[in-house]
Amino acid sequence: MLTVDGLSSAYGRIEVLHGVSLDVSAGEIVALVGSNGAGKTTLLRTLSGVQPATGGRILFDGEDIGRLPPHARVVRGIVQSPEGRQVFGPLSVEDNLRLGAFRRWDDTVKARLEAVYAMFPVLSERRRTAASSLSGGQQQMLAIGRALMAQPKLLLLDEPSLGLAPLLVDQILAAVVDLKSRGITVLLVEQNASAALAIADRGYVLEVGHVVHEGAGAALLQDPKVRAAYLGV
Amino acid sequence: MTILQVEDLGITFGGLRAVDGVSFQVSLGEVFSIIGPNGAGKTTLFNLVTGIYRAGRGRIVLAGEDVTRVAPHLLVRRGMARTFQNLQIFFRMTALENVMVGNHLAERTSFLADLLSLPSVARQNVRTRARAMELLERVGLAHHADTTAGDLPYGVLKRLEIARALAADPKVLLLDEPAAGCNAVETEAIDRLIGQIARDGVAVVLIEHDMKLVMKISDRVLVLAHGRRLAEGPPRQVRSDPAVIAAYLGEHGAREADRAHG
Amino acid sequence: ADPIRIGSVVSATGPASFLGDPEQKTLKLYVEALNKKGGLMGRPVELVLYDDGGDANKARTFATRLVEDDKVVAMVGGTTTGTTMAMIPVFEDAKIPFVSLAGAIEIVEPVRAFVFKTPHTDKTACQKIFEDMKSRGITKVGMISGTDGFGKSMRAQCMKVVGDYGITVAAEESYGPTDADMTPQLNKIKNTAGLQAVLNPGFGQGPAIVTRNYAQLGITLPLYQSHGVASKSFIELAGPAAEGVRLPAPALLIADKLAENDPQKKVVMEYKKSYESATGQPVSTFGGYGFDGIQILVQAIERAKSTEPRKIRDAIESTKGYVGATGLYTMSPKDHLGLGTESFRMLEIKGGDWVPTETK
Amino acid sequence: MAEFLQLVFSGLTVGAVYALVALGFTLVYNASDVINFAQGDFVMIGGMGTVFLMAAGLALPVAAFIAILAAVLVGLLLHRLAIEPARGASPVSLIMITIGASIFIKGVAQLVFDKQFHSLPAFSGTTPIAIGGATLLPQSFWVIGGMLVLVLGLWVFLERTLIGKAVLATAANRLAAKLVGINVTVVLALAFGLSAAIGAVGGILVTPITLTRYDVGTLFALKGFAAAMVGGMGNPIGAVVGGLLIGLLEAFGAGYLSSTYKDAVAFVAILVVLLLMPQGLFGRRAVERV
Amino acid sequence: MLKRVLSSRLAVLVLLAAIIAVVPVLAPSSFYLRVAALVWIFALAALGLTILTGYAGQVSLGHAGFLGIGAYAVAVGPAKLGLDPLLSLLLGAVLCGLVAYAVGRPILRLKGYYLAIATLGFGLIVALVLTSESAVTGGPDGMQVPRMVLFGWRVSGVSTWYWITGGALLVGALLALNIQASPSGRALRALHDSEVAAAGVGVDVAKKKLAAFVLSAVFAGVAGSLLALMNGFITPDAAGFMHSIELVAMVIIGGLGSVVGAVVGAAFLVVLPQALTVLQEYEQAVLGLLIMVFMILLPAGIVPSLRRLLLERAA
Ligand SMILES: Nc1ncnc2c1ncn2[C@@H]1O[C@H](COP(=O)(O)OP(=O)(O)OP(=O)(O)O)[C@@H](O)[C@H]1O
Ligand SMILES: Nc1ncnc2c1ncn2[C@@H]1O[C@H](COP(=O)(O)OP(=O)(O)OP(=O)(O)O)[C@@H](O)[C@H]1O
Ligand SMILES: [Mg+2]
Ligand SMILES: [Mg+2]
Repeated sequence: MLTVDGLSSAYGRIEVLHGVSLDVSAGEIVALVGSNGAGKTTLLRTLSGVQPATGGRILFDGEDIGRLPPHARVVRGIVQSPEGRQVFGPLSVEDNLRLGAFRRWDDTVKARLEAVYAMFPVLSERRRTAASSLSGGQQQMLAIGRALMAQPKLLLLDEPSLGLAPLLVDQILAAVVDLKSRGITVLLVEQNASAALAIADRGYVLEVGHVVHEGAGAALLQDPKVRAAYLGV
Repeated sequence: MTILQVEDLGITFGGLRAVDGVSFQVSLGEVFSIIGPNGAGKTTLFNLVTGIYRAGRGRIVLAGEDVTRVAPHLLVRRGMARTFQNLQIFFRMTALENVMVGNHLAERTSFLADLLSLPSVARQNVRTRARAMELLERVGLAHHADTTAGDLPYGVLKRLEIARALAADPKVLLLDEPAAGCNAVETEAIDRLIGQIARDGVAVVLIEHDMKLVMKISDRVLVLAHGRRLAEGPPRQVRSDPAVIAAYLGEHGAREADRAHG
Repeated sequence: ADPIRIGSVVSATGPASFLGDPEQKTLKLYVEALNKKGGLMGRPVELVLYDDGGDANKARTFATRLVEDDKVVAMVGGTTTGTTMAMIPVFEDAKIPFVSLAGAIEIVEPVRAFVFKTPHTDKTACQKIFEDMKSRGITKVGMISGTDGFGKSMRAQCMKVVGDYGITVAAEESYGPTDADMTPQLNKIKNTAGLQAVLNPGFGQGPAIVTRNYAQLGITLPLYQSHGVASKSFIELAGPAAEGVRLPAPALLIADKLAENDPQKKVVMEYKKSYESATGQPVSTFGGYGFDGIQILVQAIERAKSTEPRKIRDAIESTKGYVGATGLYTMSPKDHLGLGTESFRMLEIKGGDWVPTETK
Repeated sequence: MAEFLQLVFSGLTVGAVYALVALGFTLVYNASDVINFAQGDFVMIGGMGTVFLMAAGLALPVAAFIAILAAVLVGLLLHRLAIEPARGASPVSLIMITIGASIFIKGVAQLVFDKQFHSLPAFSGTTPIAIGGATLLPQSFWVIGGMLVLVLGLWVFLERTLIGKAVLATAANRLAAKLVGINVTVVLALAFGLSAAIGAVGGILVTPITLTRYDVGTLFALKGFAAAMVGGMGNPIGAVVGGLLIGLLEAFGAGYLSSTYKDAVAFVAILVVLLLMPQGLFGRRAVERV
Repeated sequence: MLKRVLSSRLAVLVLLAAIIAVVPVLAPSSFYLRVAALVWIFALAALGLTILTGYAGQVSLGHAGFLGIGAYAVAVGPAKLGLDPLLSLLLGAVLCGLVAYAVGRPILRLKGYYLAIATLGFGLIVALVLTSESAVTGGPDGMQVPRMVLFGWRVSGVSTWYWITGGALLVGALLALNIQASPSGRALRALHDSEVAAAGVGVDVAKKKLAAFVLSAVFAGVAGSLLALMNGFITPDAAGFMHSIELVAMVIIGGLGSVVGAVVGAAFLVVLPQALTVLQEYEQAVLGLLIMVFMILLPAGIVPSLRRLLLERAA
């Protein structure tokens, strides 16, 4: 479904992705792990088109989308829940969610909205409040909910569990598995590598802008090098 | 020795009781953790204690003095420093400068002296720089010293905030989710750092959702839910509290927590 | 041959651009025509023209530039009193004659060796107006003036001379140069008992709005405007409300209506024709000031047969009986303006046009 | 009483003029957090354009319509040629660009038009309407009516339509706006185009009262900006309330205190309002969580 | 290495001093000296804004008001109160500081555009007072400024003022650079990014902002005094809104927060109109166009943008 081939990206003159290649097949959960500054966020930003690629190709469903503007990628089904939540602060919780459906405005919006509220009841309680006044974790829920409103084909999650209570982390991971069962493909960046790899079909390990390991989720979990570097055991 | 004492603190936002009568106290050298579901009021509690929000009720006593109405910048003077859940980095300054600003209190030169660049200013700059460099090394960011903070990745910025807070030489250090965005190995480094700080005699108040970290390092844990105290006690006791498991930890979280102490 | 360089700094843009713009156009047209006729003393004239945008500091810089860099032999310009005053020291120091196009009397009083001016002073305008009021038996008036340089200066001059005519100013208001509504002020004047007329020293769009608001409030007292609005566009802007408004203005405004034997007839008709055909816009008094300024200067150079600044200065000072668009000028070492009240005609707006109230 | 009423009428008329300009500011601000200093020049283009088109023989409605189109075109070009290429620049830099644009537009306007003041005929004559001993010109009703229609339209657009929300979202968080599929370039172009139209409509309505010239934009921008701020930047209702408030303050200042210092009276009052309500009367209270 | 040089205090001062020293050698006539002196004066005022807006991030759209206060201090002081011009200059600077203190205390609580409109209002009121109180200020047509006499020496002549203003600029630049590299400068730059965090490490945010505001007002006041003394004449539009905008424009075009940038920005806006006069009626349009083009191509301002390009080239 998604083929990334030799992707490079830079901030100014400093290149931070040096020819990253990876594949995501339809219906898979693929986890991406790596330490602070490895370039995970940069990779997702480049996939969404908010960060220019300086080299390489991005194929989505066989189409080269590397030059498309971000909104065109959303139309094709690539949706991201970004790092640092990035909610629309002054807008209400509900408006944030509606805007998530900006490119998928149809009869099912209401149902989708209710589904998000069902998943995160606290958002429903505070639907009229400005997003900026939510707690950190609540904003994280909102960012995920907003991404789901777009009916993604490929969902890019950048540290979705960041700042969430353990109970909710479990719930989010369960939800990811559930998305997969509904045919949605997920590319998951997580610091909680063991949890991410545990639910992932496959995983990639990124180190300073290079893919250094790849394999089945379970296999990576057992890999001693990965365990030492990222799982801390 | 009790350094920070909070009594019956409360605040409401348009009818929402974000913090609702919370009391606790912390001693020097202790790691005191605050956990609880998202929106429980943990960050708000920090904002109250550091004077960013004005408390609707209650009292805050720092080192024996009532500081309930004291302005934020004066609280530092009395030994309180913090980090922020929503990063408050000086994005246009370098990492080193960020930490140097943290040392502001110790800088005794006046605006006028600064303007005239009296010799004392140069001496002060040298001292501040050395101290900031030392702290950057301590949090493992020395190699980023001259990088503009805005260009650094999230996880690194979390540590930069700790270094900046430490530069103020606090007696009480409030950390809001310092391990967020860090992987297990990086979290261990933070774990060690906090341990060291506490051993240096600083009272550390920690908000964190990483149960392994909390359970391992805390002397006592306060659990908040809906702005109120749900439980308080040593980690061992809190993590097996059924109410805490139901409201916060969940089965998996409880297992994680167990493993940490395991 | 070497061109003769004449400098000019006017406010062709900015708040005073409706003064500076016609001045600039007039100067350019005049010099063009002059050169077509073979120039001055067989030499072409080069007009070095700068736009100060109404900013005194800029005007000062351009003045320095004219003197130091462009080496002009004389200068005609200075649209506003403020810019003129800022430039005076430059020309005084360099001993280069400067014919100003600005209104206030302090430009030539006390007399400065190298500074002249062509526009009427506001004092003369006040006198003309009060004369007219007196002849109509008016003794108690209201005044509403603009707070710009023109309005404030004229207001001050009027207050100085008003007593001479047995007239008292019983209500006084002012408005800012960019105000869009003067009904609050006019309403106060309306509510002052016993007024017989209202005077509005001011220039720009303010007087037009005053005139409209005056009609809106249904005030029926005679309204006097100043020579600051002496251009056709005032009538257009004020619309029907302008009917009956009186003001002192030079002959230029009623060029077609002048008697054939009027000494100014020929001059003003020629200027009017050439300006209007070249620019497509109606003449204004302000362009006329520029016309007189450059003309006096050129004639002085001709008389002096020299481009030596000092000699030009002396020649300007000896201007006698020059018939200009604004009036008849006779200068002297004591008078660097040389215009009398008689150069003003009292006009009234009737049927959308200027009409003289008196026949000479 | 009649005097009081006269001051109210004066204040409302002038205030409505300010409000019309302030409304123009809201859209661009809402989409980009930028104060478009060329906003006043859209007002000028509306007024001057109509004056010159009418002079060329067109009827008022036709001339007005073309003038509005011209302003929209200028707005779109400003976005396309100046704002869009500077994408990613900080708000101060963008504001500086709009200041440059404002100087440029004035510079071109004095060439295309002229440097004289001009007026438009009042839409429904100039016979004053007497109410309670005070008088009001029919054109004031046009200005106030136009302002009410525009504020209502703008409010509905921003509060009740998804596109309107997308405009707000673009300013709130450009990155997130892109990530939910908002074409921020189009949104910004829309904002510039619409605010140019609002400005031009305002200019056409007020010119019969205030007169116009190539450089009136500066003053309009100043007063409109003040009105928008005291009302609370970004809120159309606030823009209108702010405009009327300043208009009334000036009228009462001139009527009861000092006509010389009426602008100072108005500004001191604005300061007092802002010190009590730092986000203006209707501004969204920005909660910045830490 | 290059980076070190580009950001060292000494380098900046030496560069400025060199330029000030070289201009008279190259200037074909004293007109050029006058233009350069104007650049130094406006650069001095702009440096004040570099501290206030560039470092501390607080906008002022009313700084020409302080320029006006400084200018009228040296006009009114000697003419109406019989004070010594030099003393008047100092009193003017003190007055600017006091006014800034009084005005800044309440309004610096406002943020962003709200602060902008409040300062704009302040500037407008100053200009209004200067225009209206004709008895003291000569009204809209301005007033004569008595020549300065220093120890019996009558200060006049373009080249004299050139050196005086150049010297003043150097002192101003030195002070601005001093602040930048000091604890106070760091505090100012910190509160620019996050007031909460700055307060959180002990920065008295209100006090620091006020100090920056007062200092910047003094800079503008001294610049105003110099302008009035050099011109020998002053009108209230020195305090006008357009001049406030011009000062802000200098800082932004040159590069926010950069000392050299303030000088470059001042040069841009003082010299350009002189150069563009040949275009006559196209002058305004071209000026606007150039401002836009520069900001689009060098969005961080001339100096920082070029500096970055230089560093990247070197890297
Ligand atoms: N805006 C920026 N400008 C310059 N460099 C940047 C910028 N953002 C990120 N970088 C650099 O790019 C590299 C990769 O950063 P990125 O944010 O992609 O890392 P990450 O893997 O997501 O880290 P984290 O786990 O901390 O989120 C880092 O070295 C970082 O310093
Ligand atoms: N300034 C504010 N205005 C309105 N509501 C607020 C404000 N600050 C906090 N709240 C509300 O108070 C509640 C507590 O928020 P707080 O940020 O303290 O939660 P938290 O415990 O830190 O959560 P998290 O773990 O997600 O960070 C939340 O429901 C939040 O929406
Ligand atoms: Mg990341
Ligand atoms: Mg929190």
